[in-house]
Amino acid sequence: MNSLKGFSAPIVAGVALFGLWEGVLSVFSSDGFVLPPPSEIAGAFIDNWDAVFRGARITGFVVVSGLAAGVILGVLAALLVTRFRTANETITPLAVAVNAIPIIALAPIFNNWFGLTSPRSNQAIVVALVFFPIFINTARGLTQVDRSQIELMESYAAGRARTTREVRVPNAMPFFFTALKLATSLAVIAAIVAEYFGGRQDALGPMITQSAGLTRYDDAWAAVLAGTAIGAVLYASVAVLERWAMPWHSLIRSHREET
Amino acid sequence: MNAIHIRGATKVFNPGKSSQVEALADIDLAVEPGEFITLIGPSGCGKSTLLRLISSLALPTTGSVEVNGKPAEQARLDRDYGMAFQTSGLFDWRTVAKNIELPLELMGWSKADRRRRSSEMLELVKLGDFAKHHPSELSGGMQQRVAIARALAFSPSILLMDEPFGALDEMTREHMQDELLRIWRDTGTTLVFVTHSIPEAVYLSTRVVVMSPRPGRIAAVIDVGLGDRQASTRDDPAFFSKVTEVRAALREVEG
Amino acid sequence: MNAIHIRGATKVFNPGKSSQVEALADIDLAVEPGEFITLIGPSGCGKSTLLRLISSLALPTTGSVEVNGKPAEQARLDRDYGMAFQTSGLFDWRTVAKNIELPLELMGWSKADRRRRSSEMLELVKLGDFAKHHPSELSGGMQQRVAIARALAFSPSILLMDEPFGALDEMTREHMQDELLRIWRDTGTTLVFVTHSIPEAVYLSTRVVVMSPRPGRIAAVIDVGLGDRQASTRDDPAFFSKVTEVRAALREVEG
Amino acid sequence: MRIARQTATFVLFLALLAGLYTGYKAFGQAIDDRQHGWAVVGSVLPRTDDLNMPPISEIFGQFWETPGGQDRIYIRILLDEAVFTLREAFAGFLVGSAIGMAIALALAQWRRLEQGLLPYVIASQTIPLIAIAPIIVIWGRKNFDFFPWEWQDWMSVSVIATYLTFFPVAVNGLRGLQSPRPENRELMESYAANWGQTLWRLRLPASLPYLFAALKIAATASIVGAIVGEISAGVEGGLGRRILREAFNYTTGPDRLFASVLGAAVLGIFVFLAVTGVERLVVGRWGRGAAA
Amino acid sequence: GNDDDADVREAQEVSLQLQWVPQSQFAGYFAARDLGFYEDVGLNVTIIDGGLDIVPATVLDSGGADFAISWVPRGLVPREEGLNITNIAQVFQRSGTLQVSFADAGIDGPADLEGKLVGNWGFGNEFELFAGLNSVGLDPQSDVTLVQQDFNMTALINGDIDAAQAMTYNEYAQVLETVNPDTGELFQPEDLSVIDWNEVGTAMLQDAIWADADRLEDDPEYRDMAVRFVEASLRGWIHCRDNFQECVDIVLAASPPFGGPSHQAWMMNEVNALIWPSPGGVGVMEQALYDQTIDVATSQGILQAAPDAGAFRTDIAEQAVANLRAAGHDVSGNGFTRIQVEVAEGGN
Ligand SMILES: Nc1ncnc2c1ncn2[C@@H]1O[C@H](COP(=O)(O)OP(=O)(O)OP(=O)(O)O)[C@@H](O)[C@H]1O
Ligand SMILES: Nc1ncnc2c1ncn2[C@@H]1O[C@H](COP(=O)(O)OP(=O)(O)OP(=O)(O)O)[C@@H](O)[C@H]1O
Ligand SMILES: [Mg+2]
Ligand SMILES: [Mg+2]
Repeated sequence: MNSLKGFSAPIVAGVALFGLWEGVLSVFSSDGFVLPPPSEIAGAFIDNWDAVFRGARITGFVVVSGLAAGVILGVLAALLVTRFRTANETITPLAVAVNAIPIIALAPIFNNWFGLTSPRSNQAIVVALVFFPIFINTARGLTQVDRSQIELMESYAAGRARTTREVRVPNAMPFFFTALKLATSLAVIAAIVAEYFGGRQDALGPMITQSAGLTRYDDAWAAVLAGTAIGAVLYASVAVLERWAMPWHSLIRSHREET
Repeated sequence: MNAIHIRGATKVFNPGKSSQVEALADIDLAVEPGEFITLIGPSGCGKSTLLRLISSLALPTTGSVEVNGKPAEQARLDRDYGMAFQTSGLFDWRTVAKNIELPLELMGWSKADRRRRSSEMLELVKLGDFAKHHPSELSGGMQQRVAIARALAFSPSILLMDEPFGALDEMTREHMQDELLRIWRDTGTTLVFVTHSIPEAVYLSTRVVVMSPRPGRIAAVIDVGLGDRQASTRDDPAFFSKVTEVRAALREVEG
Repeated sequence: MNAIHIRGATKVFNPGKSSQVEALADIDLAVEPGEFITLIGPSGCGKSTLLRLISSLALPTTGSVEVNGKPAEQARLDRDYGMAFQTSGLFDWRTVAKNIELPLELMGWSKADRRRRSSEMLELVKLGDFAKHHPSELSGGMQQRVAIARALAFSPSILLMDEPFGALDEMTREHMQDELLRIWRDTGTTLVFVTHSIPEAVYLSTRVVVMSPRPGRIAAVIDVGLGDRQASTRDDPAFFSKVTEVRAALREVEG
Repeated sequence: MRIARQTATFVLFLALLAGLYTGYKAFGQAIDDRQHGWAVVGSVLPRTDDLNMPPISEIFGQFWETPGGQDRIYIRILLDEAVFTLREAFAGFLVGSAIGMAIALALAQWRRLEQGLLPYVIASQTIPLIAIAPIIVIWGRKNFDFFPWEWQDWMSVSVIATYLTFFPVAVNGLRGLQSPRPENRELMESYAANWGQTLWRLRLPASLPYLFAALKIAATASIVGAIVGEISAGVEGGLGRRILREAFNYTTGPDRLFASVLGAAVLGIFVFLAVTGVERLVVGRWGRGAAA
Repeated sequence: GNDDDADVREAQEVSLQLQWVPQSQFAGYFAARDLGFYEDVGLNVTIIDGGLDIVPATVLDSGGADFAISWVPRGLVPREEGLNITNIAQVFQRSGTLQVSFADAGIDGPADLEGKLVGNWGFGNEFELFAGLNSVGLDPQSDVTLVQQDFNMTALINGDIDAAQAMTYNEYAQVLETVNPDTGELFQPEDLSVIDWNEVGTAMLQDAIWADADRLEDDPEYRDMAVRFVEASLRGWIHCRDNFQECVDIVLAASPPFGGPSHQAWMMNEVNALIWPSPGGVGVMEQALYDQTIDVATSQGILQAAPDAGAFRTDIAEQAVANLRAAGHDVSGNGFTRIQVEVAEGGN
């Protein structure tokens, strides 16, 4: 019952949203083929189910593995940066630089570096994109801590690692989860764009470009829908994980909101 | 060897800026092991700052602080201190019991020992029912009691407490005072305690240190010498005369 | 018409969960306009929660709260309240003066008026030198005084104060008490005040409401009737007898 | 003083990176040059031959070359193109941040809306740019005649940058707006402060740390958006098209792609530092007090 | 004198959407623009770059451009999807698509691709490959591994794929412009093995000029403009056939350099060879080649059915050719032969 409640709002909003989309297109249908109505996309989705599902599996693997690696690296870098000032002065601009390089530019380089057919090049692109928000947000959460809590740990002569674990990490959790939510969708974009540039042709990325290139927009949007579904599933998982990892957080609300 | 030895300590915040504040001036203080010292003085006179200097959470602008015969910094690293801050400083993400267990974890106590100690301490502060609650679900006084329990949970050689009983009602406060005295006697801890309550200062301590307003200086040190405290001590004329003496000293500095 | 009228109010936190807490039970209370009520009771008995119900920051689980003849919610929207919370709740990013000016900004005061009022209030709480400091640079008691100044800066018809003087030394506290009484008399504000100090409760209020431990109930309501307070009131035998009466009532509920 | 030291560390670090690159390249070529099926190099680690990792000297050497048919040296060309891209990105950044903040505000205000709409805001980001870029350009050329100025193609690129920018601002901004402690929120409620007042005096200031983290992400995202937008929309004159051309050309001139990618990276650092500077100005004193 | 003329007749604004970035593949249009051929017929032409995601058919249909350059299958599929566009001038008479591998891989014909990693770009560039595989009984989806190839030849040189897609005028030359790390010299044509779809018989028609079919029907002025546009464009192509170096220079000046002077020269030469000779007159659709394209497309399922008669029309091109012929131009180039272009490292 309770778990259902969390989903009712998105469903209502979804019905409204898609209804509006469908309705608007049925009235002003001049450009309808570029942005087809949801009903047509759903039709294409069902017609191409096999191909879409295979593509989603291939792309999904790149997304999830790249996301995991990027998150781990981002968190490690954030820890490093809060620990050593020189690390901050060097890693931060580097991370910024890597992040500012458009994936489209990284794609050919990575494809060459790791091999066109290896999933590693696409994973590397996902990692590069996911890393930054995780790093920036987590580093922020690790430093923006209550001074009295740090002092308490100092009074216990707790080591830096321990203070990090007991104070900084819990404090960074809300920041981290916010970034993780950002990262899930970035990972999907990154994987799909990376696939435009190389790799297996049955993944979602090529399906989108190829169909769009031939103006088969309903097929393209069916693949987009699959990518969106991957993103949505990941996002929902993160939301569940967040609630599980920060049970105290929902308590810190004002009394009125609680009622 | 003194438990705490402060020599010529001063503290200036934001030196050179327009917001410069001279918080402490010329502090000299020597505390014997096993003493119970209270600091009392007007709001903003530097009591919390002095506790910070002792625990080496802040460094004196000039002067030196020695604890257990070594620099304060070293004493901190040796885990000679237990502290209760003016604001409770509980961790939102830990339950009440886990908050109390935090220092014990750091000292490497076993899980079973920790569990036992935290429930003992919760009984002491009369919060047995709230072990599994999070701090944000407690009242102000209950949070303060958790912080006290955390400070008392292990037996540091020096215990620093900053207005720990401020948010407690009279009865709970008297109960906590007696428990604190019992623990102090049993463990031989050196205690430095900040309070605004003159009777509390007199009831608890061996010496009362009266501080003057900004910049904080030690205006008077009053030996209490009431011997073992009992329920009757609070009605003792000697007790009242000490209270009057401290009050007079305070009126003088604030005057 | 009553200034505050609470009928059969109860409050249960986390109902149905293992962490359920029955904070308040069966509260009935009527406060006349211009009264000065203090709430006193053991830690965790629901005093802060009761203030929250009055100000409609929390809704009663059952029962109703009327303020100035309208639902509490409406009174809040009409800005009938001024509040000082148990934790100071200052905004870190505003200077001390700007913190005090916050409610005045919201009420649409002109800049010059705000400036004048905030420096008046800073003088009142003896923090004239600290107008431009940020809260994190103040001592605990100084922060509390800023919060008091903020609550008193505009003249609400109902003032709710939750242990506002807890972190103040005796002299500052007495000064603040007298100032508060003066303001109360001058403005005719209805005051509900939480404290743990029995003498404070008696000195300040027209009626003392004594609450019992969880679930909080009103155990006794004691009319004080000491008339106009002067310096001598604190030494008045009538004052001491009232203190004794309240203490007895409290001992009984805590017993 | 501090700036000087930071610059020094950073330059030192760059030198270290270049050394690492060169060292790794030498190492890879020493163990095996151009034999496929390497154990580590070329599968887990990048390939090292000149086609895949051009020597640093050649990459930097490119900057001073004058490419055929041009009268400017390469670094000058990149600079001009970077300015072009920066304009698109900046417009996108401004509009995107505003939209992101507006979304955050709406979601913070209505919890229902947050539950209902946030998943779709997220979903909007998983729609690949490539699927929408041409639509935007075409619509821009054709349908935006209600627009007060004549619609330029670079504005379509800015729209794409906007699309990438609004999202981090919305998500982080939402979190920031929800961050004030309960006692502070209750204080504002007790004053019956209206929505705008609570926003301006409590929620916004409290959200600044989150917001600036988001703006840093958004600033660099706007550069990425502009570059991707140029590529997808076929807008000539900026770094995006430069990179695309150099990618087509990769086989015969790998060092130029690396050089142009470096250009994009420098542009990203520039906007990041710009936001950081603004942050220092805005957050100022109390911000330093809060951090440890 | 010219200025006065302009005052008399205001030039008509026309836009042309390319299928790709400016390069010698589009030299004729740039020449017509820069040498004033468009001006001569009263047009002021804006050339819009193509890009990765630009679908010329969509831009054309949505009014983003007046004319577009697109390969035939890449115009016919959108047409089948409901975009009413039509081919008004078939400029390229041959396909320029190759499947290139290293000679030592032993891939000499489509049959040898079985079980290999086969690169292609998609976007409709793969149709000839699929048809070629089919012609020897191979299923593109299961008998080879299809790999999304980047728009350069590095993957082939790196050995990531066994056979790469290449245009005669572009990527093929890129390989020849690259140093072979094994020898230290440039790669030589002998190092490579090439499958030419023209020879296999699965070639499809490529660059053509497309127009909006509805507008052609309804708007006589647009049709008139189309004739003039095609005429001036074809005149540009004729000029590039006869003034090779001048056109290379025009392309190099038209936009930032792409591939350097020798690369563009190579491309100009190869592109000329795709156009010339045009026995039936340049730009006029040859029915046999069209039929082969449709054959391949329908047998591959690229098109559901053969397009209707409106998919292309020759009247406009014929009229343009007649005008050109009347003005004394050689419109079939029967005597055309390629020249020898020197390959330089990096295309410089
Ligand atoms: N947000 C909450 N969630 C759950 N329980 C709560 C919450 N707030 C208060 N309580 C519970 O309600 C009871 C009354 O709390 P309240 O803060 O009103 O006490 P109080 O009388 O103000 O105590 P104190 O004098 O210590 O401030 C306590 O037992 C507390 O644990
Ligand atoms: N971080 C700081 N920056 C600047 N000034 C500070 C800082 N901390 C304390 N001060 C100043 O030092 C003085 C002493 O502060 P301290 O907290 O020690 O007072 P206190 O005696 O503990 O007062 P209280 O009884 O109100 O807690 C005050 O004037 C205060 O403004
Ligand atoms: Mg203090
Ligand atoms: Mg309370």
